[in-house]
Amino acid sequence: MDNLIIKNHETVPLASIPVLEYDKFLAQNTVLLAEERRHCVQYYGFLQSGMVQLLCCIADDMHGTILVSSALVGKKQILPSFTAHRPAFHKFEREIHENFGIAYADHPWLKPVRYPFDRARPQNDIANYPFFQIGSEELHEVGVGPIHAGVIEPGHFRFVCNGEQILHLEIQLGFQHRGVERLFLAKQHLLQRTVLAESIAGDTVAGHSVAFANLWESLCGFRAGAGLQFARTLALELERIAVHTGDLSALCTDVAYQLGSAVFGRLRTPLINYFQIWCGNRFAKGLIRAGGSHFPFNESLAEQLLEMLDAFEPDFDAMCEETFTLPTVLARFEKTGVVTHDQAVAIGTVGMAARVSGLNRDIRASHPHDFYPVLQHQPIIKHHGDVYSRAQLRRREIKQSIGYIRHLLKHMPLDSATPEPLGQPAPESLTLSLTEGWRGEICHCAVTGVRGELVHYKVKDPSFHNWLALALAVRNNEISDFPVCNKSFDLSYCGHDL
Amino acid sequence: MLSLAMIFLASLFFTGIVIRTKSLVSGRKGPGIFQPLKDVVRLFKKGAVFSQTTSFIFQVAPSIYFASVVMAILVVPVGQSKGLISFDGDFVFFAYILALGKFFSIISALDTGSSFEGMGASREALFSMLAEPAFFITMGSFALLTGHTSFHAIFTALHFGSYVSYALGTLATFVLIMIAMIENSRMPIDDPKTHLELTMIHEVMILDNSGFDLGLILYATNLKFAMYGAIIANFFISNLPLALAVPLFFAVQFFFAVIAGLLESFAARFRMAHNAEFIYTLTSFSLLIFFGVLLLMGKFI
Amino acid sequence: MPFHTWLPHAHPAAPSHVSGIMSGVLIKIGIYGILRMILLIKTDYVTAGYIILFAAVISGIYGVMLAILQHNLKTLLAYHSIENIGIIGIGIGLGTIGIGAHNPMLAALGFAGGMLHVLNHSLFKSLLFFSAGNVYQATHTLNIEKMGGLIKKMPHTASLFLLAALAICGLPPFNGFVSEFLIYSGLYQGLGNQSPVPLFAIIASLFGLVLIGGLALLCFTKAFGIVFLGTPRRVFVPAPVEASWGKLVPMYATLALIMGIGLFPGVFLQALSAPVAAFTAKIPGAPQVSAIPENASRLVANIGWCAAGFIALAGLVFFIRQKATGRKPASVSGTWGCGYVGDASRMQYSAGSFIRSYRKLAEPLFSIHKKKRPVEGIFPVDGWQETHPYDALEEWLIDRPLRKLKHFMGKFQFLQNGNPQFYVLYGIVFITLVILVPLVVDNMYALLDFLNQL
Amino acid sequence: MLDNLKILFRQGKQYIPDVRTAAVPGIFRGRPEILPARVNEAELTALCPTGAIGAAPVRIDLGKCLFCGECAFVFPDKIRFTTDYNMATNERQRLVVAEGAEMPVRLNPDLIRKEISDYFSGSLKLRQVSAGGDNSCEMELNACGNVNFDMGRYGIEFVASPRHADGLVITGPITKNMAEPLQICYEAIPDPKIIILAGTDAISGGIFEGSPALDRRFLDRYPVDLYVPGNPVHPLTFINGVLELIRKRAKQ
Repeated sequence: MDNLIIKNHETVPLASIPVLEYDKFLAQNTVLLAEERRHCVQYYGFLQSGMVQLLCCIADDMHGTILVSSALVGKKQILPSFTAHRPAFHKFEREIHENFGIAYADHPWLKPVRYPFDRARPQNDIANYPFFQIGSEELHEVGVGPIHAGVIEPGHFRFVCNGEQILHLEIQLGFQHRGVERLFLAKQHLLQRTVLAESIAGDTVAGHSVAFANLWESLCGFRAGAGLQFARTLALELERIAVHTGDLSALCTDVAYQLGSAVFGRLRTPLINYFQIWCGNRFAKGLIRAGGSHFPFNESLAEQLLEMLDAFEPDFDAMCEETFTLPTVLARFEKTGVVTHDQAVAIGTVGMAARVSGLNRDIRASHPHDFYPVLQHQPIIKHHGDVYSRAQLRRREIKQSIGYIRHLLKHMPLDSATPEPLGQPAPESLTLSLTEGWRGEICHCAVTGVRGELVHYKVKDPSFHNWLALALAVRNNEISDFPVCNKSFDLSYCGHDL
Repeated sequence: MLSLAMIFLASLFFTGIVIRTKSLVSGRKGPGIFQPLKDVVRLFKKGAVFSQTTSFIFQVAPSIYFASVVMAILVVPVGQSKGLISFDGDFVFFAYILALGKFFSIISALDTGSSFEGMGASREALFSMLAEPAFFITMGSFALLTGHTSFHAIFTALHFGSYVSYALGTLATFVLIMIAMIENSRMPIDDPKTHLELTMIHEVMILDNSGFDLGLILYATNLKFAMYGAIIANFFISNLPLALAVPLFFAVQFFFAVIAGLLESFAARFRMAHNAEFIYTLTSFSLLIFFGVLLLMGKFI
Repeated sequence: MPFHTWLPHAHPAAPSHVSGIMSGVLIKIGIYGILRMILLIKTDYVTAGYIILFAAVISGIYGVMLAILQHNLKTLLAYHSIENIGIIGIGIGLGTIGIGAHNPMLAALGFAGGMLHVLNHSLFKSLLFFSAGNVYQATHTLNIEKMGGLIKKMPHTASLFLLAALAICGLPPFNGFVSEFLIYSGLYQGLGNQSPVPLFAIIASLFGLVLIGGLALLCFTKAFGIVFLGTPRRVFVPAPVEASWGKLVPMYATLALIMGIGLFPGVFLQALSAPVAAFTAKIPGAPQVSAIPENASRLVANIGWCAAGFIALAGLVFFIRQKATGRKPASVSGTWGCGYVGDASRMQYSAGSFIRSYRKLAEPLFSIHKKKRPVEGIFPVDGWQETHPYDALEEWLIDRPLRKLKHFMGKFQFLQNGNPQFYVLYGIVFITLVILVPLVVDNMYALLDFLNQL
Repeated sequence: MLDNLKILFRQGKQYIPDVRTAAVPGIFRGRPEILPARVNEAELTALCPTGAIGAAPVRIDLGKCLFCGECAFVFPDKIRFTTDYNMATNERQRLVVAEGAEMPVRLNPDLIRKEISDYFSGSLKLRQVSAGGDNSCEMELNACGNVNFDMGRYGIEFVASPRHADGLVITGPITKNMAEPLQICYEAIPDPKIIILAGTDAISGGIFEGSPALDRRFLDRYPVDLYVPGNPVHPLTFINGVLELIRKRAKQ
């Protein structure tokens, strides 16, 4: 095996990454994925003196390492695909194809990903996406989106249906594409980049900004103090609780269970208002900054947090008890939208979507950062892969996170977290930062040039892996169950489209 | 004439009460009870957008739908006061005229050529078809019990005496409430509040209607609800003097609305495929009423 | 039922005007036969009535249930003929029970309803077949999955089809409602009367009639919606055009009759007085003056008024709407498709999808031949779905026995070996048998006689 | 059933009694104030990630401001964020808070079209279009309808179909890929109709301003009836802005 083995948040010189022949590159990485404990966290290309350097990062969950290798290929080359061997690579290769025009000979699903403004084939228009079709005249298609019924983000879902039954779903994204990765290069100031990281996905502000802050600090050789690490861990767990509670509310809404929808909705409000008390924004925007924080955590904040959690827990427990025993709700949740273990492994799901299908993927446990090594996180695993499991997982994770927060507050470090000036980013380096957001692993990846300037910035939201899981989950389900399936995954459009 | 006026009056606030009930039990304040009316007035004032796919069907259907509901209301009596139209077998006319309205709302949905509307139309056609027997058998049972075949005659001749008849009355009220919920596309069959194209029935059929037409349809829905409320009210007020019947009518309407609101608050909607089974259950309930009536009349030998 | 299986095959094969006549006249011959028989024979009318009622309810429900599943427009209409014969049969069955139970009201309502429906059915069914014919001439197909959006090309045909469809669903203010209403009245009459009429039969018929009504609604919303509404599902060359006035005028005339019966049912009911009297006369002590009881004619007059009232009301609402919207801005844009910018032509409900939930419920009763290749794999490459509804009764009662018969006959194939000598031998065997059998039989009888005498 | 009642009892009345006067918990960053202190203006303007701060006199364009508060941390005696959430206006110019011309951001009654209060006071249905952006505005708009803010009590609701709607709420900087759907959606709304821009991203593009993946020409074609700044917009800002817009006004 010819890899560079790195750890989470490690900055390494670009030159230390082995550059392989494409055939070897392919063979090596597809073999690596044969085992369930490894998955691809990042596979992308960037321009390197007229050629495209492909960089593949495979995470090994057992050893907490990341195996990095690369290959140099020409822009318009036709290559054999990884996907033919491991479907988990399909999205990454589609992205490379879209950005650089590299064609894959045996890719079964070589379709556009997000229609970036600088795509290699401008003739690929959002209106002419090559949907999978079934010619049978008795079937019909349903196209939902980009503008959905609810107040949510744009994306197009194309169902092939037989009456109420979904035979096939294909998801077309890219409507939210606003050029985030390019703006990371264009915007020069750290604050601008931080704000950009916060604007990747509004529901995962803490996740993405922690990923960015950790990456940037590593790149600048800065070691965050315990206070900063503590605040980041706390923010991540609080965000998890808040979003999960909101999702439980939304799940109840989608099955028209008003009581659950209203009560969970009400319970979410103090959670996100707590962020406002802490940092002045309900979504934790402005809370996390590389090198320091304007909002150091203190005793009085801790007191308020405990108070809030004490009020939250009994009501939350009572409502969960009621919801998860109500026959009409269970009838909608159980056996709806199943993703089997085999499917989950094959397509490489991450985060929550993986953990409900019995697949143990959790960066907090496998590549821990900040305070997670202290917490000794044990992921909660469910096995049925249906909407019920996803709802139950949320319930259990909320309880687990509350436990973590209580534990953290008992051991609160009290060092100053006021911003310190950071050094210059290391030149010609690669940094990879993995963070477990509430949805799953977030991966930020930066490549710097000779003067330490950013030459490539890559963001990967867990949704990037998991959208396909949704498409598979709803097959042969009723179309009226789609909204609840969709919400049970609660994937990000903006995090995918960038 | 009185019944028409009273049902119209009840329709003004009926849906408002349902929404208010739902709001209060969820911890909201919620809109005022005349909010649905305000919405309709706004729509009457507004302009419209028509799809180039649609034909004249789409333009006339809302009017016919509205007219069919009004026509059906003309048949419904309130207490001692007859409906404007009353003859033997008028409830057949009642059901069929409503079916006519439904026919038009279904084809107007298909007229848009959208798969959402098609989906809604398909659901509406199936569920209302399945719900029809329950109504006819319930009414038939009462026709058998009273020996009359018009709404007014049935209700005025209806009097509850024995325990069996109380049980029947309760059962019939239940069946009628459920039929009303189905016909109005409410929970547990349909949820109008979800606002998701894929899960709704009635709401998704009118996705493309706008302006005046939409106002007509929405108001017809309010009327329809109040109309079923009136039929249910008739169980309780049919033999009372007018002075007592009128307040009681509104009281029953109010309770019906509150019950509908509560029903929608404390349970989740059925899975679409289970709706058919639920409606079958309703039909068997109506058969139960029929057997009860037989029992009451001593026809079980 | 179950002697119906020829009909759905005959209709699509026949030209439309012939289909019209076929449904109008040909299939009514059976009804005529039944009516004649009732007049001629003197029997236990109640039992006969139940038999008719039973057969009628079954064929009515069965007909319409199968009709919904059809993708061929004319086959669909043909199954509806079976349904309507069922409705007529319910009327006649009721009438016959009325005779047997000495209930003149029941008899009159039943026969009047049944016979009026005979007339009605021939009217609206002809109109439907004519419209279907126009559609066929314009598109050269009868497969409704291929049509769509024809209302813009053929507004007259579409309107006529719609009105006839409303009539066949028995909706007011059309003629179908009048006859169905009479039958309903008869059913409730049967319920309310204290005569020894088993209530279960009545409630079953009621259930059946309601179900037929509901199913017809499902069927014709599907047929009309898919054929005429929405966007075209394929491009026809040459483009479909409206039928000529030569065709449309007779159709409008038929429509006038349909509306006439719907609005002035009293007139037509009086015309039925004499034939109905022929039946009610069988009831001893029945009033001979007028066969149609006073309250029955008052009833239908009511219906006429209500029908007219409804038309007026709908007109009024529409008029107000036109007035109210006249000054307001009304713009035209595409159907709301969630803002999707690409091609949306396949995003329309198909007939198969429209009735799939129903098909799932009805499936156990029918043999539906499905061909499908399921969508498989993470990245599917293929999939197919096709259903062919097939009449289970036809399969069980006709196809299978026929196959068995053929199979049985096949066993004698060895006899036909092409050798002339054998054929001569068959002749001789035959002649011998012809001569011998009577001889033997005669002798047997002689023998038996002899034994008897002993 | 008893459990339900218990939950209901705990739920109680959750709604904010009066959204006009409600206080925001914690350290909400609302309308900024510019204090008279003298600072290095070049440093101040360079600080802002979106260039919302202008110099001579110092002014902050709320249509560009991300409310990150950086300026207030670095120059605490020059810029201070108040907790005033009433920041919606119908005139783009009024979003610029300049030194010396301190006043609350309010609507300009002269610019409100007459038909808005004629048609929509008391009942307004909105269709939201998410055109880029990061989903935080969408979540806040959803929150407007939750039990706490309960926007529905004023007859203001979000609806599924633009045909049923009276106005368009745009969030996000309007990406190229969403420009056409947005146009289709606008055309699908029957007249009369209003346009509301919710969030800094929608008003100016925010941090995405100048990105080649945007296409903001839609905003050149149609007049905007309400600008609601915020990153994301706070539900109270939004509700109060809309209420102010559709409020019945005494005839002049």
